[in-house]
Amino acid sequence: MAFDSFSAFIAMGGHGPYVWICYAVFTLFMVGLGLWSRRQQKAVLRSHKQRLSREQNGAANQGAAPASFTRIHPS
Amino acid sequence: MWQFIRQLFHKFGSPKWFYGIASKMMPWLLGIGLILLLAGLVWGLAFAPAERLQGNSYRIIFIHVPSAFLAQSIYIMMAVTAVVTLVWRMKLADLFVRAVAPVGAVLTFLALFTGAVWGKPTWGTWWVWDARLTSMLILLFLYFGVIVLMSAITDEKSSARAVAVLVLVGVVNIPIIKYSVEWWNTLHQPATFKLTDKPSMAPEMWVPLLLSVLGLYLLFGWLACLRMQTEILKREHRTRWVRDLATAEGN
Amino acid sequence: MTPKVPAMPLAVVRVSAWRAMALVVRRDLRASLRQRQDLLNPLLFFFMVVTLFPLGVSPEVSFLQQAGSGILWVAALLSTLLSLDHLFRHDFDDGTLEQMVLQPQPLFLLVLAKSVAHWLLTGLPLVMLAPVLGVMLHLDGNSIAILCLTLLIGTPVLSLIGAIGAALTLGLRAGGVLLSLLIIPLYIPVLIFGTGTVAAAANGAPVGGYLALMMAFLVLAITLAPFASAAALRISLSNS
Amino acid sequence: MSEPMLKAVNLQCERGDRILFQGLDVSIVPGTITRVEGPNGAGKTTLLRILAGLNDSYTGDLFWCGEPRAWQREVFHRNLLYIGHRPGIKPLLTPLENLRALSAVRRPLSDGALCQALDGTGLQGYYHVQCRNLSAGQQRRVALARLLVSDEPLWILDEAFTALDYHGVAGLEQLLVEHAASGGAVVITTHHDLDLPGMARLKLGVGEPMNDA
Repeated sequence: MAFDSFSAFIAMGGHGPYVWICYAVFTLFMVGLGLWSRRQQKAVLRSHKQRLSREQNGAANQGAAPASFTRIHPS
Repeated sequence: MWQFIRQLFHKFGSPKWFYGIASKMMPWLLGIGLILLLAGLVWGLAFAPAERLQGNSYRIIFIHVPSAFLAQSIYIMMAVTAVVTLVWRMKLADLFVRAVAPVGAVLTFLALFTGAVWGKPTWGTWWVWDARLTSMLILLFLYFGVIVLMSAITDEKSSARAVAVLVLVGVVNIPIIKYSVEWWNTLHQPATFKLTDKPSMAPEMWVPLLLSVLGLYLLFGWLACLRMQTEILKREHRTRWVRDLATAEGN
Repeated sequence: MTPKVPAMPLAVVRVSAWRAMALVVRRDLRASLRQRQDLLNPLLFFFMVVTLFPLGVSPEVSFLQQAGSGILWVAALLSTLLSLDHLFRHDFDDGTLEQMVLQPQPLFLLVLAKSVAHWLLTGLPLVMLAPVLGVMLHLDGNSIAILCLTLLIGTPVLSLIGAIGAALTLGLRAGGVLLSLLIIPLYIPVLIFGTGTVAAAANGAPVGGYLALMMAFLVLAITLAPFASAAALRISLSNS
Repeated sequence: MSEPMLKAVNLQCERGDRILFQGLDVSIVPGTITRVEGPNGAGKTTLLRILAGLNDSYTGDLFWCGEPRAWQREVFHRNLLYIGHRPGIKPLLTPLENLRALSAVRRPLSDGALCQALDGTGLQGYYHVQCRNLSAGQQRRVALARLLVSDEPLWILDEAFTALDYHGVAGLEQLLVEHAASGGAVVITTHHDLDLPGMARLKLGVGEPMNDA
């Protein structure tokens, strides 16, 4: 152990704020990156699932319907 | 023979195969990576001796150097896969660059941030136009360019190939940039003393450093697998196996 | 079903790549000279950006002497960047680019010719305007001479590297801004050595080595950049 | 039966989520006119650009005179004349300059021959007018004048009849038939109701959504 006490460990000989800010930001970003990537994957899977159930329920319309170009008369 | 190589190549290039392998490897990557990184950081923070000149502020090295190191290696890895994308048009290579570029940018940012905070007790200012920091800043710009181009081109295949060209051009430039920034630095302010690059480092210092570098590497492997899986799921959403996966795991 | 017609004889490639390159340069110069305003714009921009520094920072002789070469280099870099967006865009819009890709000559050489034409139309005028602005920034004669020399070697590099970005961002919506973001980091070494050489000359140091290094950049850019631009062009055209 | 000039085997092209076509085999034989047909968005232009070598985001193999095309790009492009949606005419140059620039990199021709070609497309008296002052149909004619002095056996024409008037269409049809009769080959898309003797049709359907790959 390079420090005599826990408070000395926190203080880091006066350089504590700098060191701890760095470690905090590093942890924050790495954890954030991990969680964000995790959530992205979950979201993709969820949207796939929704789309699949939609396709199963509704009639799957394949391709574009032929255009009729009939005029529409809004009342 | 040729046929055999081609088949092998196809197998390794198959997204489905990769998805399975990645799922198996990821817990190990995450577990061992975390253990190594934590061991390195705790050792570095609490047990390694203080540095003679800088005191305890040098303990930032245990995250600064791994971040910087990894940020640079990620760009190199991207360049290698860019060659694969352009020459063999392998799907997985396309996905790798797409998945990993944001990670590289974040690590570059962390290297810059920790470097800047480290500079405050060492040089007395938050930002010094030091050669290392400046090169890292330019690397960050390169990453931004890649990410911006990636999102600007909607067609996935064209996007992957265009980004591959950009990454290769960037990787040719990196040594030139490094060299010129160092030369520029000596021209303007002869460096009094640098943050890292100590002539001799005690084993109690470099062993934890090595541990955290290794740990971060493995964690990056985990992140890369995870993010590539996501890209695979996005791109292969019409295939049966992804459909099955979605119905099974979507809950 | 198939009619029995003897096939037409195949045509052979007769026109050399050099001739085709010369034709590309000539066509670009001719078209640009009919649209002179486009030629003038980067020069005006160069002039105005340089004027901003004495107004925005300080008109003191000592400051301008110290910062002059850097200001001129940055302004030249920015105006090159501004003009790059047009490098392939007009050709892309009117279909000339497709025809260039279909020419029976290596595409990278034709792209090299396009870059040469671009330099002749923007880089060279910038180099010629630089001495006037150098005098306005109180640079001494020796510095101005070295500055022009570095610009003369450096601006072709800017055109060649810029062509890669122009090719990559072809047909994209925010093409112009995107182009700058991609290319500026790649311009940094040229900028550093361009201004560094002038600074070294001002300190009385020999500059032969630095100029040789810049020539090496130029050679490297000539040999490598056209390949990257050609690859990027093919990708952009595939996407359109 | 003559050898196919250009042959495509097992072409597949995707755009976004859709497969435009897959397992498509195309043979372009000398002496034929092939019309590529299909509704909007079926991939007609994409197919033509793939055949011309402008689009390389496809899978499959392409052969020129029996050899892989990628090995002989320059020879292939020397023997191909492609006119796309965008005709490749610079608005700032005159018709004569445009035509000269386009032909000089393939086969240098005298100005006399080029002027004759412009005459043949009805552009007498417009030799020295900048193309930006011409109408869309006239600009199209400048591009089509290349056909009149072409020695390339393979013509790929995308929407060749766009912006042409009645006489222009008739003349161009005649030109295509003559080119095929003399041993050349034409690949064409058009919305114009084209029915030439011996014309082959290549029908592209609406792309299907991708299923199990």
